Amino acid sequence: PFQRVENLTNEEIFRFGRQLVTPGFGLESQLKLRTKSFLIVGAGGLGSPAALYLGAGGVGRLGIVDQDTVDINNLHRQVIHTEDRCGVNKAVSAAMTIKAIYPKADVVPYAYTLDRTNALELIRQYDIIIDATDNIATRYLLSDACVLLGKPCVSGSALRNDGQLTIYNYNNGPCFRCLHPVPPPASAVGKCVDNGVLGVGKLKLVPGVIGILQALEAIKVALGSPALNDPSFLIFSAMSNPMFRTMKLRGRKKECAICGDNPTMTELIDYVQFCNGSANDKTVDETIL
Amino acid sequence: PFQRVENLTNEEIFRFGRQLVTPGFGLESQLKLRTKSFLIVGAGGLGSPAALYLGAGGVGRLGIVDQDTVDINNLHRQVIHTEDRCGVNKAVSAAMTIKAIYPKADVVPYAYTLDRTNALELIRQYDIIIDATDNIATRYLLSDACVLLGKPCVSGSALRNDGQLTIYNYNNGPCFRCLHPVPPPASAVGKCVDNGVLGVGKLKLVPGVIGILQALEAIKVALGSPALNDPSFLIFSAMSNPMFRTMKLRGRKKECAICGDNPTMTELIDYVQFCNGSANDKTVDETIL
Amino acid sequence: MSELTINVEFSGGMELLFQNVSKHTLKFPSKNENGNPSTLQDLIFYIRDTMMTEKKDLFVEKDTVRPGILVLINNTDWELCDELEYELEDKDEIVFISTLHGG
Amino acid sequence: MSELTINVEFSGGMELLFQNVSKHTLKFPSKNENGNPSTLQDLIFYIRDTMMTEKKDLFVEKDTVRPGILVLINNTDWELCDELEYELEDKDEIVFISTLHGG
Ligand SMILES: [Zn+2]
Ligand SMILES: [Zn+2]
Repeated sequence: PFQRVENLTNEEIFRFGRQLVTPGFGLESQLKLRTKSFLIVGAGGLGSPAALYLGAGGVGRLGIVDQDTVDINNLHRQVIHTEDRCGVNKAVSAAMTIKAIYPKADVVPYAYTLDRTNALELIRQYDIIIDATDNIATRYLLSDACVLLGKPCVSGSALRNDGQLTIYNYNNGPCFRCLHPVPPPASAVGKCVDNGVLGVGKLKLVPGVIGILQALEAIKVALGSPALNDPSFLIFSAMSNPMFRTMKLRGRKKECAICGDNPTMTELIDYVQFCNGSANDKTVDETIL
Repeated sequence: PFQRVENLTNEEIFRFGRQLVTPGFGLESQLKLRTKSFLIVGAGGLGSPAALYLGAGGVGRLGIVDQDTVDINNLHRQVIHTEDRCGVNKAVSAAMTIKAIYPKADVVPYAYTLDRTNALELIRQYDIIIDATDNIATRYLLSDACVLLGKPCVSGSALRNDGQLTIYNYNNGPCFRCLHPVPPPASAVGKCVDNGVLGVGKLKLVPGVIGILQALEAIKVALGSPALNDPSFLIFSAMSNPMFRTMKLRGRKKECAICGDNPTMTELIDYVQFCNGSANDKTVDETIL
Repeated sequence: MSELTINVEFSGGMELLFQNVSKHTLKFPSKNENGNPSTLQDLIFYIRDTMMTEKKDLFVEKDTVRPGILVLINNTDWELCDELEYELEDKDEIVFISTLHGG
Repeated sequence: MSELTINVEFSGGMELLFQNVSKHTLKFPSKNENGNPSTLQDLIFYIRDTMMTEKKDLFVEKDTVRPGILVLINNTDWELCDELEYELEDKDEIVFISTLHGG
């Protein structure tokens, strides 16, 4: 189990805060990071930069979950992996890169699929959860598990040239289910909308932008930043000007089935069934550029 | 010299665009990237993610300039480097990481300082310049050189919890000198303003966010994206809500000394002297977190 | 005033249902056919009936937007306004955004 | 109207000159002492004279902001408006931003 420390070592101070002559708020903040554990679910396009920056940044413990193996045609945007690790589990590969940057990093790879049978047990061990997955069923699973365990869930998503970022179940803000009590029709998820559309070249960088912002938001949660006092939802459109739009988001809904005042859900459910098939319908990976 | 290709190889199509069944606009865009060369000046906090994503993404050629060597207490935010490369030149180290992701990447490290004697010769060889440097003298140097050679300059900067991003000398937009005909007083650059202020913990992730957005803007330049038709200036405040603000920027100024209608400057100058000492006054690296 | 200018934007893939055009400026009557102030629901029906020829079910389900679409009224979640009953004002900016699940 | 509400924001380190507070809401007379509409220059002098006690040279130099500061009027570069001569309007949002050079 993760052991919380009382102080930074001199080596950590040197590495993460050497330039700060007076040990003021900066070192306290670094210590807050050091005493927190982060779980990234997904080591693909979103999880790669999130893991790189959190892992290199001196957090207490970083868990990384992914059942997939590194594939040559993911490397262009999953930049934590390398070509000679094709076939290696992505969580393991991500941990290797982090160790090369910071050998003393406490990184734990989990080379399996998170599902209703194992999610609670794993999430319980971490303070801050980062949803870097790629399908709606797992998004419901993670949000529900975070509600049941009282953990904040930093959620990022990306498709084509668009990305979205928000924090669920934090500071009296909404959970995923508050926003989406009912899953969208399977036909609206993933490929169907895309058919036949010749858009501008799809930008591989979109998950990268959202993933690094997920790391930032997770750190702000760890620090208790007042910038997170009001729930908000960041909308990124890589090919628009302006690229970013921030939406003021609803709070927790009293009538929410899981985080509401009288929840009807008290345990995890079958999310594939709940999402009515759109679960397995993973986002079509037709990104190019 | 960089050889422009006519087509992507099958291996490149497999790697960068396998999922695109019909070779439509996507592959054309990938070919545009493949036929363009990018020069990143600086392989530190901004240059690390920019180099990772451009290098892994299949651009034609990527040049990386940096005279510094990898240092253990930069690794937390310069995530393209690894601990066992401490002491190695940063441009060389960045190229090594890119090669591990994509062995066929055409990456050229330049392990020296860019200055008035060598800047034109190097910049002439590249199509798109990325300013990922850390001091104002070099920013004037790069912008001026880009104007003299007719190259766009994707400029990013970061300090404390703030970052800024714009493209100079592109699409009839301004150059750095249009915005700043006169350099700021040395006392306003870097450390003086900071003295004694105990802010919220400084966020190491800020250069990461700006750097990856620089890669994105550079790609949009390569593609000729209409999203860049109007000059704009992105302002990032990691600890504010909203985090991003987009400013509508002035166009090229007719009276600009170098890009104006009657330029008085036709060659590079002594930028250290021009910036009156603020040149050597590199931004104080007191980031923590 | 008898006519409102409403800026409508589609994002997150919604624009693909509208000839891949994100931003639309509409002239919209300030009163609906019942003589009441026009609401967001009136706007949604107008969009469905006049701006779409197919795949209407990817935008509207029953009397509201389909599950998975967030609606912003001047950059604020419509749940913080009056949702369907919100009375449109001149120069309002209404964004329909499909939430994304990819990674 | 005799008084304008002006939202002033300092960014890019400028806020450090103002007790590290970024956002300020000011009540500002709509006419200056000459009886003319208040301008951005009036606002800059007001900020210098009433909101700063030291390091004024890091904000103002001669009759304008010091080199290195960009000014935004409602998210637009002030050079696209009338710079110092811009006549303030109620609810204007004025941002003073120090350009950054670090990396
Ligand atoms: Zn809820
Ligand atoms: Zn110029």
